[in-house]
Amino acid sequence: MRDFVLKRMVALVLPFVTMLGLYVIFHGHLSPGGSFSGGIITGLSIIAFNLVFGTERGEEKISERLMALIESFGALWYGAMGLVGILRGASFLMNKGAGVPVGQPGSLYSGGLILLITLGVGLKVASTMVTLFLELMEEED
Amino acid sequence: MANKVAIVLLVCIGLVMLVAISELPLYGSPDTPAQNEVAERYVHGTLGDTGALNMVAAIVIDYRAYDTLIETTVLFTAVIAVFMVLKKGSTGKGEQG
Amino acid sequence: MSLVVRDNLPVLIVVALLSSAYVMPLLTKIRRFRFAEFFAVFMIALALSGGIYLGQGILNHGSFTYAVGGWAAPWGIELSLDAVSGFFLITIGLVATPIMLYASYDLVAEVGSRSRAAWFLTLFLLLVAALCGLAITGDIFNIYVMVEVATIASCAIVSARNDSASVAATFKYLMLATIGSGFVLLGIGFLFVLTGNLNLNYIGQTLRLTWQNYPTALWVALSFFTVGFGVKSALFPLHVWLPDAHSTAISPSSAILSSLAIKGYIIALLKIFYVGVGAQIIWELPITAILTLLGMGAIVAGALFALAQDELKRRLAFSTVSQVGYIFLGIGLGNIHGLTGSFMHILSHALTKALLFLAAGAMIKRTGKTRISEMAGIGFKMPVTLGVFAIGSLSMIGIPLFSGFVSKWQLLLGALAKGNYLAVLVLVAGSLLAAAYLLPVLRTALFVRPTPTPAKDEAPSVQLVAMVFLAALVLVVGVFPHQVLQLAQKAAATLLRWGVL
Amino acid sequence: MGEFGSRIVQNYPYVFALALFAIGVYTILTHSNLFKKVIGINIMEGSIYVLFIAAGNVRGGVAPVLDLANSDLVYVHPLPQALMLTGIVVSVSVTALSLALIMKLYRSYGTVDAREIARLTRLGNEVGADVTSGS
Repeated sequence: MRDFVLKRMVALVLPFVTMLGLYVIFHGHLSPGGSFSGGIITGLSIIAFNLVFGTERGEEKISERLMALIESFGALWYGAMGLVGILRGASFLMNKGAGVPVGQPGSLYSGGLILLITLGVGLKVASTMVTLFLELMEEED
Repeated sequence: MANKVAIVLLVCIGLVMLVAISELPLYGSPDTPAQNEVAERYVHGTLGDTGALNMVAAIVIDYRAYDTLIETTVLFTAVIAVFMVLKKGSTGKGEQG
Repeated sequence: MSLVVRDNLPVLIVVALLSSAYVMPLLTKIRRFRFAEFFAVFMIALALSGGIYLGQGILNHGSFTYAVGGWAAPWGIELSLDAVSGFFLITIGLVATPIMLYASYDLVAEVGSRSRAAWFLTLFLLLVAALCGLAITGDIFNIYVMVEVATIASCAIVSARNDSASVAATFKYLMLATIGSGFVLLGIGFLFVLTGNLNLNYIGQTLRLTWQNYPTALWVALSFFTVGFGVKSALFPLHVWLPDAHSTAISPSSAILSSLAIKGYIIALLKIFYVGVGAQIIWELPITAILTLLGMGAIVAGALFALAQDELKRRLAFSTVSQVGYIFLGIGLGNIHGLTGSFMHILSHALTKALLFLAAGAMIKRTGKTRISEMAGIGFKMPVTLGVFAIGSLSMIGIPLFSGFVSKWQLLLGALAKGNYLAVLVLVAGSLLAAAYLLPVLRTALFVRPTPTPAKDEAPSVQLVAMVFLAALVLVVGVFPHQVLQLAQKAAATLLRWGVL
Repeated sequence: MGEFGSRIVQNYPYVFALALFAIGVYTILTHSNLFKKVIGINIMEGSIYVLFIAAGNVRGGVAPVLDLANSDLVYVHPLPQALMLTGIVVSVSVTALSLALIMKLYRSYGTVDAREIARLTRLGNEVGADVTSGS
């Protein structure tokens, strides 16, 4: 019961922290921020959950297996986005020049592949932070 | 003795650094070599080139996207490296750890 | 489709290796782990064939550039495919493929578990990918990022066996390597302040016009690069991490780190010095003289340290310090023969040291003995392994018809052309010292016959194939050096901006 | 000398960057506490961020996010900022790896003192057995 306040507060604040992280990821091309800052904020919210409620509860919510999958596929996603340019007959990681529609400047969908790549990298950064944290938390196995 | 040598060496290095710094282009002035056509293109061409408003994001994920791919790889490498150092790992069936 | 692959081949080599590294940790769960090992070997062999194809193209049609993302040089990252890249890509492929093959034989038992084996393969692939990236990149910040991937991957590879000694060695390595990265990044920062460019060619163009305004700053930047890459590539007074790291790691790790990882940093240094800053400016500043001195010091000191070691892998590790000195001596000489010699030595030391470490690993594995004095009569037990070890030793010493001779001969020519007779003396002394620290191993192993002659107990055939492949390459390069030498000369000429040779 | 001094004063961020760098390297090399070494790494990397960001600065410049409403703004050079984003990620990775190594070292040696660890390693080599095999 000692950490009742902590638990309530975290339960209250965490959704907003996660939302902020996702907001920063999604608006990386419009405002300061981007995949890394957003990913770290998202990751921090998960880390806070693990810290307050314990790693068992955290494992229930987001399993280590899922983390490993995001870890690998986040990076692969980047490579796949790069191949879009090649498949359109241009060069690796080409964006507008390869004919990807870039949308209306200032709107959420603008910048072509930038948004898609940011999304993948942001999720990957979040999962990396959580994985590193859990790894360092873990007692000797 | 070794201490004195180290101090003399450090003072020499410090002096050389100060000379080098005095030679560097002045901080904050608008006509340093760094403010060249590259900066011009990034500042004024980003919107037309990529459609993004945040120039840093445009550089990170469009102009120099390859660097960011490798940077993502650095994170990935770090995770695997931490696993390698800390984890015993699951032994497949029949194999001993 | 094939056209698409061919046009984008440079970047696809790196991306293919990276992607296979990304999926590798997921392969722990598959039923037959052999498949994962086979996949890793296959990917590296594929990169090798891509490298050979590119090298052939560069030799025949000259160098070209590839703009990643379609952004040409000053704005984006441009890969520059010249003879240097071709040469190093081929070196990487030729050396990494047999090492991977060797490692795949008993990897799971060596590192402890299946997951750890998968992680080892991942890190190995990442290291090779980063080295390929270093070979082809033409952008100074890209060099830094690649160097970081290589550094972290090699640190983790050192601690693959996960015993306390190797972890302590890894920590030392990581600290010093990070200081090295710090110096490299600081140097990049200085070059960026001075030129405003990150592309090596553009840095060169800007510096040629303006470097007279800030000679000290440029000199400081170049010293930062020398210290940074010197730490990472174990240049003599900065080599303190290497013996521990390379002798406590498992043998395939030692082999790839000693033969390739160190060379990647040297290639990066060469690119920054000669492509980025330019030979003319380098010669005006007192950098080459320092590199020559450090190289000569490394040759002698490394060999003397090696003589003092009784543990076989430690002796080989110190031998690496000595051999890196040859490469830096060639860079310091800075003429066409010196640089050709450096390139040839990068290849020949990579082949030879990989061979020696793998053979030493096989011997230690079979007998459980790590010290040279205990190795009496191993030659009767493992004749083939000892045979390839002998080939490696002779090449390291620089006997004609072995690859080491070709490179040392070029270095000797370079020293003579420069009129640097001290360097000639040091080169000869280095060879004699190499004989002094390698031949006793052969003597103990071959000519001290233990009373009950031990039964034959050879290394497993997969590992033998890998070692024999490397030994054959050492001989091929030694006997028919023409093609490789031509590529090395072309690489040296590229660095000196001589146009097409 | 007056010219020299005034240039040094005007280039003060570079002086700070190099001084911080020296402090970081000194910390890594001389402190025997492993955690302090990691702190040294982060000081060192931080000094490099200072250098790069200073290199991109323009007097009166604003953050490089395009303001569509106001067209006569002066923006600072965005490239060093993008580069340092990479630098930060690299330093995070190195920090994570070194912390993991420290944990591993602590588990096997029971100390986070570099000298103590070196002593124990040497002891292990002399005895010829792994003194820390109890881990």
